[in-house]
Amino acid sequence: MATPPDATIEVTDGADAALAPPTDVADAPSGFRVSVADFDGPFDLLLSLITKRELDITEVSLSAVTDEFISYLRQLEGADRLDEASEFLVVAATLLDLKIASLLPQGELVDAEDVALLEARDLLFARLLQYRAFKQVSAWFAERIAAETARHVRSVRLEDRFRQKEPELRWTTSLDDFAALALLAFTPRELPSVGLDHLHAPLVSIREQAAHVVGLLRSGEPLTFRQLIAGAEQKGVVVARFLALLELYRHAAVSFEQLEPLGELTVRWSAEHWSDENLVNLGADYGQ
Amino acid sequence: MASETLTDTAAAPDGTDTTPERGLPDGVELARALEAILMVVDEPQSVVGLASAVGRPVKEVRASIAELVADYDGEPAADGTPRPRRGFELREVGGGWRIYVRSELDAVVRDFVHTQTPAKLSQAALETLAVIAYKQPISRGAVASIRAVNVDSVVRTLLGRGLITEAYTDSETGAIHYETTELLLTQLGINSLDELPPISPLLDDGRDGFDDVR
Amino acid sequence: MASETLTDTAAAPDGTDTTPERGLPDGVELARALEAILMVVDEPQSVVGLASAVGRPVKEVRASIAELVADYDGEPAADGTPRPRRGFELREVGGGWRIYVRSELDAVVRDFVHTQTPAKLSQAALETLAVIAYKQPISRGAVASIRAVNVDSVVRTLLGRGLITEAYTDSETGAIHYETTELLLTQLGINSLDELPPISPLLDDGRDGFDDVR
Repeated sequence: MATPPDATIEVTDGADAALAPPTDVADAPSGFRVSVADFDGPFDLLLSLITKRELDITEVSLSAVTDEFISYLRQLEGADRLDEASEFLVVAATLLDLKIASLLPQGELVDAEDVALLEARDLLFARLLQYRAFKQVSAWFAERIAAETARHVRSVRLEDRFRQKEPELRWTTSLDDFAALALLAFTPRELPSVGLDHLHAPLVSIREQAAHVVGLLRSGEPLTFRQLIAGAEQKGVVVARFLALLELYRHAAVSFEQLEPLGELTVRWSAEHWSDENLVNLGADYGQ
Repeated sequence: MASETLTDTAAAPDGTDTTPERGLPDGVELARALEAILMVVDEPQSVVGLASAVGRPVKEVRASIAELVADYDGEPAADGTPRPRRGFELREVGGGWRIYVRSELDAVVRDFVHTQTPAKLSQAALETLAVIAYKQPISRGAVASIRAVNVDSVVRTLLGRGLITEAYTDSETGAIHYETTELLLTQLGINSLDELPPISPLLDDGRDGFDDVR
Repeated sequence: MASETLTDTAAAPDGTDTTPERGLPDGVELARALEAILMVVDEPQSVVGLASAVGRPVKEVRASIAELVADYDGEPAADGTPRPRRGFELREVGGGWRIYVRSELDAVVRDFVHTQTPAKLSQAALETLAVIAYKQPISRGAVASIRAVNVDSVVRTLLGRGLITEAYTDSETGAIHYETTELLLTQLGINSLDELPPISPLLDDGRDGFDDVR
């Protein structure tokens, strides 16, 4: 495929960008504001400041941002705000990377290099900048698609006299194959997930980890996050278990208790009605 | 010169079209609006229908169509400007006007169609056909939403192949509903749709119109 | 005069087309054959494909297409003959040529065609699409790491809409790599990926997963 030529989007300053960002960061109509020790303003502005390196991300209390973000998510309703939420999620997930890194038990389980990598500030800047560039260029995609949707192309039924000149149809589908095709067509499309075992680090199913966590918590005794990840040998499993907890939290199946930032995280089973069928769709957002 | 507005420099029927035109954007020549419509419609269009679409008197539309016919046929314009005889023509068929390939060029187009059309149905076409077979009569939009892809061109192919046909048009929505034909039964080697193997929904996830799949 | 043969009285690019044409019936002007074919096509037609359909050199077909574009756009013919700016135009989109209603007339035509407008893509889908467009072929995991979120459901949407497709599966990791389709080009109204707006290398600090952004 062709390589797009280099360099015109000025990402370090949204106002000068060759492609205007979808919303001006200064007056983004977003309802979510971050208010922490060093910073008070819309979430997008936080991102913008970080990209300008005017604010050191490590000086922003991530737990405070996370708390605000989660409470903001709780208020979100309706499809209109889903986009907004997913946009926040992208940035929040990047910010959360560091929080997850600090949640990971220090010691033999975690590769020290990995933590160093996750903590590398510049890498975070790089990712935010990169994300920002794609976010900006996506506005161009939206505009072009909208403009092109309004166009009308000539696309008419072939005249009968030409129709008759088509090669005769070769039908090779048996009745059973036809029914199988119907079944295929009616089945919601799933992404193929073949060959994942070949991966150096096999993918971890959030759903499976959720099932594991549910099994541990359902008996009633609250457990700490540290206890929940005891015995997990791969970082991926730890992360998946953390995400599974967030998912369960979203379904109001668990509640969290953390007395101080970065303190021990206690998880309590809080589901009033729980059926294991709930697990089926769990992690669907992650395609697991 | 390439004028910015859609004025008809060579093909103005006469001087009458210089007044502002009702029902059309400013500066849009009636003939240009008509040829735009005729380029995208599938069915022959009556003069009356066209007239109401562009908000102009039937008489004017009729004159403009006659002028377009002459234009595409390569007759010189009223002012004597020569015009090419186009590869397409505007013909009145069954009480309506539609653009067709000029018959002298049939051979060229026939060869083109012959080499372009595969003898076998594509996977996409087969799946769309299967959806229609099991959920007929069904509109194109409903098929598209089940298949999660645009099926316009595939439906055209299936219509052309005689495997499906138009069952009826919903009087409220105007959506054409399609059903399968005897030809499909013949190809499948069955006598009636009842002989289609039952398919059970893999996932009864409450998707609209999914539970009534036979 | 209405000539019996399909000669191009007003719009002959120059005098060279008077020789008998290979691959076309006697007396059929190349431009007329091309416009006849363009009347029946369903997909964008590349110059190469058109050239093979009419049995003429690519270069000649390219010139003839350019002349048709100028013709429909209402530019005067080579000999100065004025031509109307047509209600339709010939556009190169998605890797080939097709007849479109001129954009000024989209509003006039809109009521006439009931095309089903697909639902708008979400911001998440647009961003994922942008990442794939610029970094193709790219695995889902690589997209996810740029967007810092899981993109599986969004990728599924894009696949379902036919905007991306599977390019290949890495034989070692088994990871499926995705690329964009011609349909994406069509929906963007561009003809090749080269027409995507350039995106800067941002901070070219050589960090993993970052230095290869183009």
